[in-house]
Amino acid sequence: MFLKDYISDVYNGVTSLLKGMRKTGYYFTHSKEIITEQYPDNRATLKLADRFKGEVVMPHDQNNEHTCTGCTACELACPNGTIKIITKFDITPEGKKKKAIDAFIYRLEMCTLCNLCIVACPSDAIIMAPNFEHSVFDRSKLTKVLNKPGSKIKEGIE
Amino acid sequence: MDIESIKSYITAHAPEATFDETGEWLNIIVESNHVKPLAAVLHGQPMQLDFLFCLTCVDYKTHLTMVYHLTSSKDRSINIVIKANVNSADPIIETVSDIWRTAEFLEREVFEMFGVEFLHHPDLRKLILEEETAIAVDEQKELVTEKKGYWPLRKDFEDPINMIKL
Amino acid sequence: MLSLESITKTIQDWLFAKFTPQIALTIECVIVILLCITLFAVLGLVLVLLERKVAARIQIRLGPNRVGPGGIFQTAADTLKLIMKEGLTPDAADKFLFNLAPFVVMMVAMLLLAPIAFAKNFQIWDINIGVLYVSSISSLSVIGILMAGWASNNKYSLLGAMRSGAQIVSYELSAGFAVLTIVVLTGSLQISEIVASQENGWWLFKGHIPVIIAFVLYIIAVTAETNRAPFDLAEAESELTAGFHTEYSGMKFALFFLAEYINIFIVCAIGATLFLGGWMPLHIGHWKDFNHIMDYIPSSVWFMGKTFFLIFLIMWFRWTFPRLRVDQLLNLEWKYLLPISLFNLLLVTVIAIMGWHF
Amino acid sequence: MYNQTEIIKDTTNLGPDGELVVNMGPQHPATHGVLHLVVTLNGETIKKIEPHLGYIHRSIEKMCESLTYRQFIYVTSRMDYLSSHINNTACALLVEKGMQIEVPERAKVVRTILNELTRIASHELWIGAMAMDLGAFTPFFYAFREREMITDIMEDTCGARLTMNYIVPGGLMYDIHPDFQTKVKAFVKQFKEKVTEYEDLVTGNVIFQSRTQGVGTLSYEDAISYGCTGPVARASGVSCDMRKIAPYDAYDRVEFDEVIETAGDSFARYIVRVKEMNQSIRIIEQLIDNIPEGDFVGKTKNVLKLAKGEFYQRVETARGELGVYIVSEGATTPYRIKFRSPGFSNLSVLDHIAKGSKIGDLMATMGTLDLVIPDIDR
Repeated sequence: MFLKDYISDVYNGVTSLLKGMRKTGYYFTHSKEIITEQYPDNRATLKLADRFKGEVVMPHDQNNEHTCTGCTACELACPNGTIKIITKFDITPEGKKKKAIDAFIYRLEMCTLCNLCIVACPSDAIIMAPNFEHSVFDRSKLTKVLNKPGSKIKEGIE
Repeated sequence: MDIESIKSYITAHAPEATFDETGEWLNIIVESNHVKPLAAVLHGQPMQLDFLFCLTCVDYKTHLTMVYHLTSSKDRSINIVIKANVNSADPIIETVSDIWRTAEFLEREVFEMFGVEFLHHPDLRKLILEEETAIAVDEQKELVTEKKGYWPLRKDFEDPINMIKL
Repeated sequence: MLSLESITKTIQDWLFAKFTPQIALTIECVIVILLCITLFAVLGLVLVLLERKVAARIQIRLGPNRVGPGGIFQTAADTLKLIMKEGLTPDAADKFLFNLAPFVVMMVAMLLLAPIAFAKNFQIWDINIGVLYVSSISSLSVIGILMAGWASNNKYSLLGAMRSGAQIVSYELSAGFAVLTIVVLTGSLQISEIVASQENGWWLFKGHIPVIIAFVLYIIAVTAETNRAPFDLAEAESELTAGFHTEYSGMKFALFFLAEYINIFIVCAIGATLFLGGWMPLHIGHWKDFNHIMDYIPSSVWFMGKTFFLIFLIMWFRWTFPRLRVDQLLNLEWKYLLPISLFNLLLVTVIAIMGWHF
Repeated sequence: MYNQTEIIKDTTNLGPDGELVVNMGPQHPATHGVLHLVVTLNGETIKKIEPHLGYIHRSIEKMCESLTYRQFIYVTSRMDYLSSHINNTACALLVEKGMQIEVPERAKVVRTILNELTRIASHELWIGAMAMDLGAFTPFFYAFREREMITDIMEDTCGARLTMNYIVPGGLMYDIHPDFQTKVKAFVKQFKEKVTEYEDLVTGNVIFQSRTQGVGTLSYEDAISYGCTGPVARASGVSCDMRKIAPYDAYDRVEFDEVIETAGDSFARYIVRVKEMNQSIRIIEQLIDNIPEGDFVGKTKNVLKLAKGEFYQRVETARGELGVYIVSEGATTPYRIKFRSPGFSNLSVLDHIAKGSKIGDLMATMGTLDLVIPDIDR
């Protein structure tokens, strides 16, 4: 009885090991199963998810106009103090004073990409862009001004 | 066991306990020196609250409150919260780590974060922030009296080095 | 046909015609040493790359593919990096032993190269106790490992070295018994005679089931002896970080690494010689024509093919199995492998005496 | 009584009775993060294990006290980063409970599916990492191949792969991706095919079995006393699945079994997790075709204020029971918040169950406890 157990032990052990080897052997011989993505080489064909949260950007149209009213809703929504909005007062052609942004300062190094500012924005002025290659040599380069120089607010946005 | 019978059972064993049913679960508020006997009673038959799933402390500025969340592995619908106020300046309470082993680590955490001293705890040491604050406890107590805000999770904690003001 | 035998013969004749026998012998020695070192370097580069590629294929990835076409210069680049690195010696280490250990391990690996027959009549030293020589020298490698573990003055290293000591001493036994089965069948310890005895078929096919069992035991035992997964307890990455070579860096580490691969090559070469006929082509009994065709493939190709097949097998093990625990490792040897190999040896002896083998 | 345990710096000194004190971690291949264990050994046998935590302590509890009820959710992703969705759900549920926010059915179902996907992803990573602890490197890559499909689904729908922050009080941050259902179905199909590979490579393997069976045995009583939850407790026979005890989201309308083993050893913990993945697949299959149409987020006020009082929410993460305890003073930020993390209690049992075993067993035990260090340190 002891001998029988002993032999069946050895037999079961060896078959279980061979089963594993068959699986790895299958993958060794089937090169089409390889899943490696050759990242820097496939950059041209790389397709990111359209919702990918990479960084906050402010879209400008062809007239260099954005829709940010400088309401600081995003600044309040941000948990880390990533966004800082500096406002100024523009004089409209009718002679009225109108609040507008001077600089939309966005500090990527503090951003956790939580998307709360995008949700909070009432005029859809900022969006998340699928950029993920953020490495720079100097940390100060990560502090960005999102509104382009000379840009102004689009007509009809309050 | 419904709430009324639980209450009468507890009143029989700990007459000074008061109840608070405004929250989701039944809260029992006792004096800090009655926590241990009450815990032993609740852990034993017939309540069998053998599962301490949360032990923490809340700083109400005037005092600290120890909060124990208990349930029974036999009947998970029973959830009981024990609360005990402890003195803020010199917080001392009896350990419950011999009743629920999980309290050993949780009490170490509370000791570290709030400075509550647990009597008869087998191994009361800092657990998480040991390296930065490896000062003997006697000195720590002096610090607490001299300069407020030594314990990290208390409301008066100030850390000019590590806290970034925006 | 260009054969290694004729080349060596030409060189030897030329040397002896030109110089006195002493000088000719010295020059021959120098040539052999140079060849050995070259072989070591090439083997190290090839085997490390092979291992990485095999691992990559099994793990459904590509492996090194940046340096050179298909990554073939990856190991060369690695070696360059290791040479440039600082060879650190820890302060509290026993400096002499610490620096000596990698060379001991390497030296043992080099010594083992001597009796291996790489091709027909292409052998450094056809000593008449070849098999005994191999098994005695190969057990010396544990000294280097123990030395490294002890001298590092690191607890992980010490644990690794002690594990390795227990492991190699145990597994030496079943490896020895597996080798003995072939010695019993051949009746000789000399490598060249063992190869010659397989002219009408390899021992793996001639010797019935007992030799197949001996072959399996041999592969398991040498996997353990070379500290390869699933028996890599001496370095057990997830337990002892890197075991006995935790403290080594730069070229000293590279020597350990190289010695590991050379050892694999050597044990696989011995295995191929004993069980798969060494450089002997695949011959089947009386099939004259078939044997003749097989003879056209150079003997060195046969030898390397068989050796690399065994090396691949050992690599395959490594990337498939989890690691054993230290007590299970010794259990496996003393409760399973040793009784089986003893019984197996008995069977083979009976077969050899009765002449039942082919 | 109060003395700090000395972290051994002098390596030349052995303790009394030839004890060998080894600092395992914070940089050690098997601790998966910055866990520091001071292990006292007698030869290969473990005499005592003492965890030293705090290498990744960020004081999330204190941090949350200064964040509003919308903001604090994203921080919890960084606790147990492998089940970040479930952490977020716990916080959102608590805020919803405190403010009586009605959550649309669609959001509930989607949350449930995402939670289960997260659970599978976490277990997949755990299988690979644990096999690697035991010396088998290859299953890691096979497990990651399936996990990759889940992270792709997450990336499509939530916009991030690990710390999603997709759950907001009241529902979801935005609607699911149009491809969500087809992708999940494709994943379920592939998972069912490939899960047998783990059987071949890991479960059935004789070396793996002998490494894990009878190792790190945790008894029923100890599992309760130490406050263990999740697969660790269920492997010891303790029924503690929060999805059954206090169903949240859509768990009350799906059929699934609470996987319970009784052996309590490392192998039982392994089996529980593998079976749990299959149960998660079962839940996903029931829900994926029945995502109700409608809003994805309920009506909420702009500024969230919890009523004065105390709130406690328990959910089942991949590692066990996560409890969120909030003391509210009626302000926009929590007065005190406490996360009862499953890993913390599960870690406290390590010394108890690994004592007397070998170093190799410690890896198996630690691997099957499935410790995530940020979850423990918080």
